[in-house]
Amino acid sequence: MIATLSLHLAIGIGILLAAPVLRRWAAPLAAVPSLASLAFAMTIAPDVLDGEPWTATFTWVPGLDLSVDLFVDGLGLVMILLVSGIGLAIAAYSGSYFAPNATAARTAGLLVLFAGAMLGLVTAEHVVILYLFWELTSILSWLLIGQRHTDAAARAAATHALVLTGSGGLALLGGLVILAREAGTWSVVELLADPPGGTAAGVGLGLVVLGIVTKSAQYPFHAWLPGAMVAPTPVSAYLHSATMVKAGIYLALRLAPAFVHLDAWQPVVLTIGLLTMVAGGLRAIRQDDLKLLLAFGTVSQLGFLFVLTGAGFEYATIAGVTLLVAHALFKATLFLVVGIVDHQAHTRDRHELAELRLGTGWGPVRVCAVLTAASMAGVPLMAGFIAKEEAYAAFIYEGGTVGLVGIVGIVTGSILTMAYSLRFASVFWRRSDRNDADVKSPSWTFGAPVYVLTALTIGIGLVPAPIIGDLVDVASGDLLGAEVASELALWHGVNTALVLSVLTIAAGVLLWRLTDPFVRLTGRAAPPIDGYRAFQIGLEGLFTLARVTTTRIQTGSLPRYIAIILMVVVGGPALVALTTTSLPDLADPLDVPVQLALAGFIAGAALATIFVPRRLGAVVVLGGVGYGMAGLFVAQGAPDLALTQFAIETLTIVAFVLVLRQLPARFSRSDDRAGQIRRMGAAAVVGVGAFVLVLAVSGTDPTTPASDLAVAQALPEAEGRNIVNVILVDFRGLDTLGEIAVLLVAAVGVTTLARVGRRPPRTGVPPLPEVDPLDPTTMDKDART
Amino acid sequence: MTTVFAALAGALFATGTYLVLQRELTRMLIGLALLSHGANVVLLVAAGDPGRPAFLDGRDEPSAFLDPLPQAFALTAIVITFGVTCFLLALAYRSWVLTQDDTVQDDPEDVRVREEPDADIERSGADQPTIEAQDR
Amino acid sequence: MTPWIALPAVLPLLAAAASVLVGRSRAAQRIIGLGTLTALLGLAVRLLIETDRNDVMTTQAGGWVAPLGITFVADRLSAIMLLVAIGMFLAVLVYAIGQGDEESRHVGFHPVYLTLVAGVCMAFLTGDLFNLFVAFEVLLVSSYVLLTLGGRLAQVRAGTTYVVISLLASITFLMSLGLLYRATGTVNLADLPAAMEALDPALRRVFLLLFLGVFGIKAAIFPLFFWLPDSYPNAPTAITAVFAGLLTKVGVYAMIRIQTTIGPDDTVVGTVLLVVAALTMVIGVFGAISQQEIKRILSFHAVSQIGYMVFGLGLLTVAGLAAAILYIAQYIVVKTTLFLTGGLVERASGTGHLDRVDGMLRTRPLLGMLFLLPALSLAGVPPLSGFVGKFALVDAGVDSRSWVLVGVSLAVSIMTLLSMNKIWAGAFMGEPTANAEATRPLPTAMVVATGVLVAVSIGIALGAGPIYAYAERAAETLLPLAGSSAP
Amino acid sequence: MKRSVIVDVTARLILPSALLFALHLLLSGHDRPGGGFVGGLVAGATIALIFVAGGMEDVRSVVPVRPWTILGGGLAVAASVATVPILLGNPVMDNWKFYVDLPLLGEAKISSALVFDIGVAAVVIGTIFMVFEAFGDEEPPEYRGEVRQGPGSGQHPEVGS
Repeated sequence: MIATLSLHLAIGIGILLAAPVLRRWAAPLAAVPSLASLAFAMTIAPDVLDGEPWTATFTWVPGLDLSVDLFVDGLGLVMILLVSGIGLAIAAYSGSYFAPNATAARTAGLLVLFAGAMLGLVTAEHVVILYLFWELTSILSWLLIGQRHTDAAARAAATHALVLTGSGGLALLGGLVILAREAGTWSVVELLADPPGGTAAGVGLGLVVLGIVTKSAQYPFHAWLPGAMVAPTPVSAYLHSATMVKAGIYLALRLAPAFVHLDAWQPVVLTIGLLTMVAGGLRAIRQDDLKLLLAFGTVSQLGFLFVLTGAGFEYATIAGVTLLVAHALFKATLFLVVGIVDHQAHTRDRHELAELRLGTGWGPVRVCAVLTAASMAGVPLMAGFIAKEEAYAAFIYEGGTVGLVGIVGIVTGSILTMAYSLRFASVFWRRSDRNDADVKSPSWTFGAPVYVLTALTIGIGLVPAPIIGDLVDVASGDLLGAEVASELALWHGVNTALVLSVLTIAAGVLLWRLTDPFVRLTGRAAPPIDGYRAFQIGLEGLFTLARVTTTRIQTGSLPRYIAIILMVVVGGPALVALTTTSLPDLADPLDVPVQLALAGFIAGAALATIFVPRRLGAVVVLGGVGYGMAGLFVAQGAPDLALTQFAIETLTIVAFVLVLRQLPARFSRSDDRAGQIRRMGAAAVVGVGAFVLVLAVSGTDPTTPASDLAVAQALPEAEGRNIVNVILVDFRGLDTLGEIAVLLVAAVGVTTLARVGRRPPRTGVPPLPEVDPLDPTTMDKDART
Repeated sequence: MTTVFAALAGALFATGTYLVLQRELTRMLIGLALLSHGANVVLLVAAGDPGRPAFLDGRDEPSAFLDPLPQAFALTAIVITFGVTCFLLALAYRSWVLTQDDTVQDDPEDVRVREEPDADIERSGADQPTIEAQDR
Repeated sequence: MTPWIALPAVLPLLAAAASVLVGRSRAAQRIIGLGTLTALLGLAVRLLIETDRNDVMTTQAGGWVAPLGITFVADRLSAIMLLVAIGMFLAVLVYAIGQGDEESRHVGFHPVYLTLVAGVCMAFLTGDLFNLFVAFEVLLVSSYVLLTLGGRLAQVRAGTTYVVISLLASITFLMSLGLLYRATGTVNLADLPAAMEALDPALRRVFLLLFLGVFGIKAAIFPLFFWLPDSYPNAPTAITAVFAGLLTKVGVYAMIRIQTTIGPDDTVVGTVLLVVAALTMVIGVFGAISQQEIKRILSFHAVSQIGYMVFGLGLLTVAGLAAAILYIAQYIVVKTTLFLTGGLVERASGTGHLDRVDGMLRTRPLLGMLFLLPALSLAGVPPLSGFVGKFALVDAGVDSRSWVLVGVSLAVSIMTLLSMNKIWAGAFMGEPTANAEATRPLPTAMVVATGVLVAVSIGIALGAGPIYAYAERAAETLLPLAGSSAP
Repeated sequence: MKRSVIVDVTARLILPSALLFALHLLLSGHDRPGGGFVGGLVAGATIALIFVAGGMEDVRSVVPVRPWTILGGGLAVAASVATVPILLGNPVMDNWKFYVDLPLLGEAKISSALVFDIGVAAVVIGTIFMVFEAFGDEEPPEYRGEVRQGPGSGQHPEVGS
């Protein structure tokens, strides 16, 4: 299996990379992994059918208990066969459907990757790996929907699908991780064998269900699926009928037996599933676009599947597995038929199609279309009938409220299904006329996948037990942990289920005849907003929220940023210090008046810098602060510091003067009173904050081993008497090294900024764009030509 | 003693903050210089009570020295501040050359995002027509 | 004593000096830059292996004993950060050389780039807080200059914001160092825990908050991040890539250091960090989905993603810290790559504005892949490296029952995906715009550098097992007392 | 800037003594106030003096090397003091010293600290030189403000280059 998955990955990526070269060879190449996967399924099938699941493990991140654990039991086998079998059909079909160009090749490559992800999903035994492949299918579906990327609708639909299934996927991850935590295992099998209980597990399960519901397009999250129909038809046929949307169903099948004992489980599943089945059907019967009709039909059928697979009791599970197979077969076929029609006739609208004449070459396709639609409708002799019959029987057998609600719901849904199936099929059973066809008939190879799949549908419909009986039994048995003998058959004798089936078909035909008045009637009862619109509003809301938040916070105003940052960084800790630490007595004795005088001078000068109206004046006053600091250093006993401060202050003033001579002499006056007050407030917070922080530490009296060492070792070890200098060049020389690096870099920056774009002083010739202010050769001449 | 220094640090931080909050680059620069002085005052507090210069001439008790380590820190910081101040001056200079304006403007892209609210939704693709529009 | 561990901090300075001296020859500068970084890469690999063998390696600058001289310490955290950082520096330098622009126009580019390298390496290796201050200054001043090389108006404006706020961070850092020395008499990280023991626990918390705030400015956490989206996008692409990919992470690194040194069990501060983390994630991603320009979108994500790292730190568990380390390591690669790809888009189409670029997928499908993989990784899509990081965080969060944070981080990933989709739909999908004809050829060096980084991030995903194990060992060294817990 | 004969002469008189003082500070820094920084700063101040006296042209003619060389050379020296010991297997910035007998001055100590300090001084001098290079030139008024840009214009094409 790992080899198969790797093959999917390798061939998928290979096709993507080599797309422009491959063109028409992409489709045949894309069939290879599916064939390999089918071959693999055949080799393990005997063991699996004997009740021996196949397993494999591949370590990934042991520290997080992440390992690619795979297993194939009965259900896994069914899914592999579906995914790879239909994948093979799609690959064959794509060869005829697409023009042989790079885009088509890329689609084929993505489809291969998708098939790989889907296979991983249905064989994952580690919950996180399950999520991994789940999310991969979402991402690949996003890319596939967006393939026709020049189309605005495609982009919107891709976004919609991505956001919905992506969010669902994350809910799933959260839920799975919670469940796994509660169960104490990452293994899917172990988790389900001993399901956790309690509130946390309940929340986790809820999140998992949310994931299932979004992925399998249940109401009210269904709308992305019809939107995704902008994708090319092979993509729709594969992803949105046979595989990806089945991921949720697959998971529901696995979870249901373990969690069906919870009070909330069956009501939730039945409500969502039946609502989806009926609502989807109601939408389907009013479609004129055949592909959309199928899309809503798929939504409806997914609801049906969710009811069956989630119901959790034995017969429902059997019916669920059977319908899973039947649905994949007929829905893929129908999509392929629509694709053929669309490809040849360039329309999918039933009214427009009614105007067109189809030639005799269309015969096989039309027959297949009608037969497969019959399977969808649950007409006897077709696979769909077998599944629906099982479903009816299951709910009748179950009885009780669940049985009653279930049977009423699925009968209603099935009547709708019958009606929209007829609506679909009616396009194809009209008598066709002679040879003057308007539409060219499809080639034999184009139709071949349809013929094969239809044959399977009929085969299962006629003799279900030999074809899928064992598979269904083993799959259901593995799920339920019991021996299951389903006894699938065309004829069970006259029973309630059969009567209901007949009634369903009759009511369906009636409804089909009355479609127009019915649509008018129900149209009035339609909800005010549909799912897509709701999504749109939600997304707009999110964007608005984001923008409002951002513009409130990211105002672009530097003073505002500074005020917030300083108040948080200085004010915050100061507040904590003020409220939680014991500050020392403020009135400590002042024994050195010189310091007090200097401090007063410095503070006064600092205050004066605010009020000086002229730039140079302010700089001179700032110089006063600096010299005052130098004086303070002297008074405290730090002559080196004082000397440096003095020299640096002088140079700083010179540099200021050199720059400021270019600028206006006076500061501009602002009359922004509110702003002044805000600034003063911020200044007060920061000033008091600094004051408090210094006080907070002033009570401490630590030993300072580093200083003692410096004093002790300066002369004997470093042979220097000036301890500060010894620290700078010996003990902490690296600081100094960093510091001169700062100086060098600053010098580079200064010259760059000051000289970039400066015109040559005398020549008057405009400089070339490449004038490099930092180039030593230009430094002398000021310009290089 | 430390109360005086705490007050001095507070004063320098307050005046520095006030100036940094102005929109004129020159005043911001002066404010930054005042804040740096404030930080140096804190380093001076860290050096402890006044003492003798830290020179070893054989006469002093080592404990009478002003703690040399914070002095070294302050010295390093002063020089670094000088380099950065020069760079900021160059920035102010460049800004003046380009705009003939010494004030710091709001970030234009932030302003644009604030004033053109509709572009996002369009970009998200949320208001694009979809195939479902054909639904009758 | 292992003297060679200090080499990454000083060798680039020597190289920078050499680069200044050979300023006339761009070729010589390139050889010096590439050669130095290649040598450092080798050193970093060796460091990674040897720290894993020895837990912690130290050296004393000048041979002076511990609190007197500056201590250099290499543990697993420094080693992994150093390796990733140097790898990025090398890749980005190749990219910048391919791009030309600033690199070829200014003599100062190479020397300043090398001092930036020196500053970053020094910050990762030093065991001394004042030396960390100096290292920050070296890397910050270098970043100021790199940001404004070219002196364009937008750069000057962005530079002003960046420089002023960074300076405020430096000044408050210096002030905090003064206060710390006053209270404890040491700035040596190894001595701090013991020295802190003597202090009032409330005062200890004050210090922790002070330093977290100071480093938080550099890390761009909420509410200290404003400067980042207004400044980074205006630098030359290669520079933005290094800044957003790497520099903020130096801040996060410092936060991790200080938290694990003086407050490994301060759950109050841990809770504060978790709140900050949630807000950083949400506000950052909100900003990202409001923007219309690729580099600005990515810059806001740089903020948002910091939230994830702070999340891991705030849990104060080995699992959380290990997840944060893994997250940082993979994120640096991913984010750098995204910026480089953004730069390729700009290069190819002349603009990074989503309103003015369209249909890149048609004209340059390869670029689409180079964008898509890191973009999905950023959003945490499996099985890419971002997923492993995010999963590790979520797992650690669930472990600590931080449900809110887990929920927020998952919700933010879908919003991240949404904004990546915005770039994808805006720049890559659709009909190529008219200016597509004016597209310029992409220099091979740029594409190769980007491609290699994409490959590296895939490699991180594949090799996540050993990398996480390493990160876990790193976290265990940092938090020796906290117990690790299994699922 | 107008030239003044008095300033000019004074500058030339002070110059040698200032430089000597700087050298003294540099060499004795290990024992007395001074050191590489202060020495460099004082030497840098002499550049300011020359600048005041004769403008940038004089500065360039008096200082024989270009600021780039001073800066790069200074950092190279200082960084070598840090790096070379590692390559020899010693701690970074390992200290060493030896004594030489100089004919006139007697025994002199040459130490890593001294070499390092010389590098520091060079970088400080180079930086100050550079600042004057950057801002010192008189700009002809007609070139000022030609590349003016209204505030608020975001995308700015290669201004001035």
